[in-house]
Amino acid sequence: MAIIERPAPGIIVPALPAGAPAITPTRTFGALKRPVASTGWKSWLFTVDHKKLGLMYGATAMFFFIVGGLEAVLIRLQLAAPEGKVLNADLYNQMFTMHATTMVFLFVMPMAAGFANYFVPLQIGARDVAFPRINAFGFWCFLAGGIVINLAWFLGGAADGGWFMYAPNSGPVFSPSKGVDFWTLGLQIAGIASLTGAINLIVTVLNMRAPGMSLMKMPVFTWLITVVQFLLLFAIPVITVALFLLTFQRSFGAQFFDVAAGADPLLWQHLFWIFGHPEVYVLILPSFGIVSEVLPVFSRKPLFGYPFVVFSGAAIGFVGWGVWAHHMFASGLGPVSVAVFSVATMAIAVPTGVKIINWTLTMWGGKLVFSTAMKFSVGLIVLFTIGGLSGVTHSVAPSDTQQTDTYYIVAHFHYVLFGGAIFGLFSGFYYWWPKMFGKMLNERLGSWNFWFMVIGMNLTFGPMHILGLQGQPRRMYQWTEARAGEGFFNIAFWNLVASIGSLVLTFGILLFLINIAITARSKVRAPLDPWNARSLEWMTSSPPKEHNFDSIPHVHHLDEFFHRKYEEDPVTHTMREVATAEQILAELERNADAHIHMPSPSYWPLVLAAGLPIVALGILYSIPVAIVGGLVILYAIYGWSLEPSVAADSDYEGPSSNGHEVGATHG
Amino acid sequence: MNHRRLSLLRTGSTLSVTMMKSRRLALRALAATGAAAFLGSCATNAPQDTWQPKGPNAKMIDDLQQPVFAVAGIIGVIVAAAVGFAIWRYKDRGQPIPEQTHGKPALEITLTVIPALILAVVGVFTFRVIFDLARTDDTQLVINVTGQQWWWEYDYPVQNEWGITQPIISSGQLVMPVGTKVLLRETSRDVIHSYWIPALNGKRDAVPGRVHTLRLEADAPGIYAGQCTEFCGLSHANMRMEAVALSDEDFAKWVAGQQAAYQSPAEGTLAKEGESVFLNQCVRCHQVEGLQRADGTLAIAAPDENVWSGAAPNLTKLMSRNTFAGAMFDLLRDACRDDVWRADSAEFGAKYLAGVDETCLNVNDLRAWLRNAPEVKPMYANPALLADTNGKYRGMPNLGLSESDIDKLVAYLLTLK
Amino acid sequence: MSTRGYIVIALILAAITALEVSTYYVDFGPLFLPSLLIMMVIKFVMVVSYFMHLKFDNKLFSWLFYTGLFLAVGVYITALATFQFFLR
Amino acid sequence: MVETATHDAHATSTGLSNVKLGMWLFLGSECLLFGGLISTYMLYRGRVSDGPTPEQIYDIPFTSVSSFVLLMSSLTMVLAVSAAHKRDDRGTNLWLTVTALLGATFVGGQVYEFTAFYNEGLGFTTSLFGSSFYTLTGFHGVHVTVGIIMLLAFVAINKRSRVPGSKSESVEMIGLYWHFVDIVWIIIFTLVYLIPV
Ligand code: HEA
Ligand code: HEA
Ligand code: HEC
Ligand code: CUA
Ligand SMILES: [Cu+2]
Repeated sequence: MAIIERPAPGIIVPALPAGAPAITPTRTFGALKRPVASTGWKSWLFTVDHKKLGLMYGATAMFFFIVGGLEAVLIRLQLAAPEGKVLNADLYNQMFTMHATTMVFLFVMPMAAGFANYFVPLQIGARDVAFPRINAFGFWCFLAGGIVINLAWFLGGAADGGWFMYAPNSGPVFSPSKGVDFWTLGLQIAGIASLTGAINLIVTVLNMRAPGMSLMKMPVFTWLITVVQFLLLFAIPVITVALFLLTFQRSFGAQFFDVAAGADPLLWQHLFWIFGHPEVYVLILPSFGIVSEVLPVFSRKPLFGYPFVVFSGAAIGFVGWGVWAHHMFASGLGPVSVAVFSVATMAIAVPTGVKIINWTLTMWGGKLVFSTAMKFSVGLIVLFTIGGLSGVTHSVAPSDTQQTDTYYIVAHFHYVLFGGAIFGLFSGFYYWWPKMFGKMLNERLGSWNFWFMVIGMNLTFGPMHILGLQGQPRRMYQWTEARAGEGFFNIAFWNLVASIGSLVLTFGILLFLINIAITARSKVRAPLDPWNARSLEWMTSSPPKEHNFDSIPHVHHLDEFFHRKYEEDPVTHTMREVATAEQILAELERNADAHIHMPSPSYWPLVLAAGLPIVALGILYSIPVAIVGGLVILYAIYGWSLEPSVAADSDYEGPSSNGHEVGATHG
Repeated sequence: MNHRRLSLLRTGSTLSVTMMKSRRLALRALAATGAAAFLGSCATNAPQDTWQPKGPNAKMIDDLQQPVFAVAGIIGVIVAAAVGFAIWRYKDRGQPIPEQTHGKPALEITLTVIPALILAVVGVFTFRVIFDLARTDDTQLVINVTGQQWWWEYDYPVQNEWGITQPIISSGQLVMPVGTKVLLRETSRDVIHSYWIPALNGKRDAVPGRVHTLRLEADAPGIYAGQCTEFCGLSHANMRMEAVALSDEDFAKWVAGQQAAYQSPAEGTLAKEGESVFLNQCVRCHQVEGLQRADGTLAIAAPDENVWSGAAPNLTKLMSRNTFAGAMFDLLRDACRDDVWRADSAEFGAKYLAGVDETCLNVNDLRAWLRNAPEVKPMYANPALLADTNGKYRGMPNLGLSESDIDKLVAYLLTLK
Repeated sequence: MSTRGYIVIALILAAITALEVSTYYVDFGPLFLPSLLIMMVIKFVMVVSYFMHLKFDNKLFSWLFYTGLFLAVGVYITALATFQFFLR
Repeated sequence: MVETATHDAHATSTGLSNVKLGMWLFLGSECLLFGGLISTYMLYRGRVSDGPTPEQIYDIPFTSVSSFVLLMSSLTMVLAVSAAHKRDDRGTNLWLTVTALLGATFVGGQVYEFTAFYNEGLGFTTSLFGSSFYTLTGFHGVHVTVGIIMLLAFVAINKRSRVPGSKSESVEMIGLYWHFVDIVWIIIFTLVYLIPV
């Protein structure tokens, strides 16, 4: 895969010798010697470097994006015409379940985790995350989870209960294939990645900021990622409980959702949505963060109302906990609960609105440069707003009872997810690509990429508003001419438009893949500061060296990098360039730290994570296998806990001697 | 339950209602112009259009949602316009890097408070409608509705004021009197389903182990289409339903017809042979009230022993309905069907009550159903899967009937009226 | 905190536990439920504050932990309330 | 041992140790895990099908004793932490071992209790009450067991002087985890055992 190719160091070669830092193994517990390679496949397999892991998250997520997208295209092909014959009912049900699962859990979440991994340490001026090995473990859990979930395709059929997997339809009788079992166990494993990642990143942000970087000087991306990690920290255990209950019912005969025994199916709905609603903010806030980085850079202005954006982010995170039952307005909660949740849901539009308003005002009075990254960000403002506003129409509970489970909902969440989350991520790709790979994505192709995606996305999901308000329900493997209506609102016409739109969209995304391929082959190096950026991650070489910064910068401003480059003219109040990026970097190099201890690679995270799918498969097929998996896990934990995080003589000797350490801890 | 009780409770809050109305009118006008400009003219919309209420409950929702859509539309336009303007006005034309202003708190707070106020207003009206729609104290007719994979059963409990002196059990089409406050009491026999007739009200889930209520009331006679909207497994897409509103007199006729005694086909007819095939094959699952075995005992179906959900449609008056198998198939040929659906209010009742006769019967679909039901409607009725369900079917199995048996059965089913 | 301090706390905890168990044998009437819940909370807070040092540690730890705790309490009580759990 | 690797607390932005922050975050997260399990139990505790009811099988005196044992293990744990801070290795190991033994007594009690309940007709699949009771208390039991393993493993490693990083911090972390498991039981004991359906 092109994007995990590690490119050579950037043109601005820092004064430090380019050779790999000398890391020698220590004898540790275990059968294998401690891995040391810093190039080659082993350096990826055993790495604990947050940047490598970020790229691994990204590449894997990109793969799953294509998988989930192809599933979506199959859905659209099936629905292009009445009585579609592309998929049968059973396959169709698996298709939309896996489409959503893949997109949500295996694309947007890990892609955001990838960006967070790569850029949070850089943005706060750290050399790595707080627990590098746990970081690696998280990645392998995500991969293992994704594999387990998808394994079901080859072992008797994938999960078929819809992504929210309502009980009792997900029970052993109503969903007899093993698909749901793979789904629950796979998500459980992937959940470990999110939980450990959350703890890791929160500690990193709290504890490993460069000197002077107070919380209110942190870049907004880092802030919103932190909010997301808190959401994950508290939401993952809820889905964990739900998944355990379902596994216990399906595999061990527990009765949690067995109505005959007196169970209440609404229990699952509550548990799922207590997780599920915070989850949708987990999906969107990273993109909000990216946009909040990109807009100021390309408006040449600081983010308008920085504290408002930060606090509204926290407010969204908080209020997001009190609205879950808006997914259950038709479930029969009773009027009091419905009324309370309805109004609470409306409240969440306020902090979200604050963001939209501040972004628009950031552009206001700026000097707008329309790079591809900027285009995607501006696209997000408009498209997300459309989705958010349809969300507000759902929050009016009585009208939601007309809308719920129709394509109008499908329109809502694709606008916020595709027009929001995905556009934000694409903005991030174009913005940070030169940082990650030292090469620029092609801007011309990027423009085509953007326009095809905008048009394709509106063609695909715009008509779904009409389809839904005309009463077409979700999750129907076929629709019938008999209920299509005539004239402008004809369902047949708009279904066809949506399907064609999805092909346009596919082409748009294909352009992105082509762009990656072209860029990977190109030999042109990116300039050091291609966008005239503002934050710390740009204050190092592209791609950054293993230890990120030669010397840890001292921070005095929000937008530190920008303020090192520019000063305000006291008379005209315009900004005057006082230093180039090259000069600033050279300065940092001159003061390079000595004795940088980077955490050493380790194979225990991989071994530990490998034990989990063995246990999962064991639960489904044979308990002895599960026990073997358990032993692997125990062995790995034992080895891990005896292994120091930094191998004994891994000291990296820099040219000067004012010591600074990574600050990474055991873990 | 009072027949035709006038609801006086509503007049209590005339004042606020008028206030609400005038505001609503203004907003509606806005919405209407917006919609008209954007959407063009109105042709026959899909039968499940959610913006065409045909009864007071749906109307209440619509009155609430139209202004909300209008407000949302306006905000959307404002945001798009502001962004558009900024793009056009502040594009990089070589201007100097602007002053690094960090925001204007007063502006921020204003722009935060305005949306909050708008939503507070929306919230108040929402509250009212939620509680109005939850009322059950003005009910005039109760119908029990049970969802199962993948059809709906209607059970009219005894209500003498409506002439219902013995329970009526039916499926597929919900028959109800016009202008009457009907209360559905919903539940399910297996997984969660959702009952939804968009022209009459929003959805309410039918959850196993729970009973939920849903108000329905239709303004005019006619057929109102609906669809199960909670994902309920393989044939969720094929779980439809229709609500049929009849005038009071026609409803009384329907009730009488449903309670009419069973009439065995005359000896020697094909239908009579069909009756015995039915007794052999179908009575395992399907009840026909009054049907007797050869030995004179009443035939009692035992669907709970054969079907996982524990029920199969009651076929006593099969031919009084227009559809079958979860309203997936029409019992009427297209021409006859259109005749009923398109009939005007005055004629509709008579046409509907005529039911299905030989000339109008959609033989092809019915025969296909009897020949091999799981082939035309996806169901887990494959004997290979019975291990998971203690030998019970989910849906109707393929019974391997011969063509001549099917002839006989069709003839017999035609008599069930 | 001194060893003796810890032992005192443990003794108080033991005493409360004894009191809790006594509700099983002695009829507390309408006070039964509230008193049990209050005793539970006291024990909880004591272990957290003294044994887990939260009272003496940096406030950040308290913030992190109590956020989770109160979120859990709030969310799950609301969820149970929608089942009419507290009306039964 | 490379003490430099594990960062000294003063070098972090907040001045607090990474591991300790991480541990508290984890415990905050665990609140939602146990909250979910407890809520499930509360919702289902009265739904017994044909199986025994809680009142019929709970043995309050017995459970009171084992709850007491667990409570006291928190005392011994805190003494271990105290000893570790004083760099008193022997004391640390001793109190940790005692804690582990008390914990094991508790788990043993639970195993006994489960067997007794099972014999009285309450299996995992008997009723909703059964399923949710065993799931909740089982999850707690697993947590205690993990704690015991951590305690004993630490003692073993400590005796061979192979503890990576700061000893007193490691003991403190095990302590936090252990006390948390104890406070969860404080809640379970009241809500599950003492408050009747
Ligand atoms: C990225 C993910 C994301 C985001 C950010 C949102 C944001 C919102 N969502 Fe959405 N939602 C989903 C993803 C998301 N949603 C998904 C996946 C589902 C379906 C799940 C399933 O069933 O499979 C769903 C379903 C869903 C439902 C349930 C529908 C149903 O099934 O019946 C509801 C109901 O209230 C809802 C509401 C909202 C609201 C009010 C917001 C708000 O946060 C939006 C706020 C934003 C704005 C309002 C726009 C900007 C604001 C201004 C310009 C200020 C001025 C505005 C006003 C005064 C109105 N969403
Ligand atoms: C982040 C989340 C996300 C994303 C990005 C998408 C993206 C898309 N979704 Fe998805 N969708 C959901 C989340 C998402 N969806 C969820 C949560 C549901 C609810 C499921 C449920 O009900 O349980 C859903 C349901 C859903 C439905 C409703 C199904 C139903 O109810 O029956 C439909 C139907 O049209 C649909 C369509 C699409 C389409 C066309 C895209 C497109 O945007 C996809 C575009 C992407 C690609 C096309 C990939 C690009 C691929 C290539 C470039 C391949 C070319 C390469 C080679 C050939 C090598 N989605
Ligand atoms: C094992 C049980 C079983 C047997 C035997 C069975 N059916 Fe069915 N039948 C069902 C079920 C279940 C349905 C509902 C299927 C659906 O719509 O999803 C059904 C539906 C029908 C319907 C549609 C009814 C309606 O109102 O929607 C007809 C007609 C029908 N069956 C006729 C027959 C005839 C005739 C026979 C005998 C030859 C027969 N069935 C035998 C289970 C059975
Ligand atoms: Cu029944 Cu969907
Ligand atoms: Cu939501």
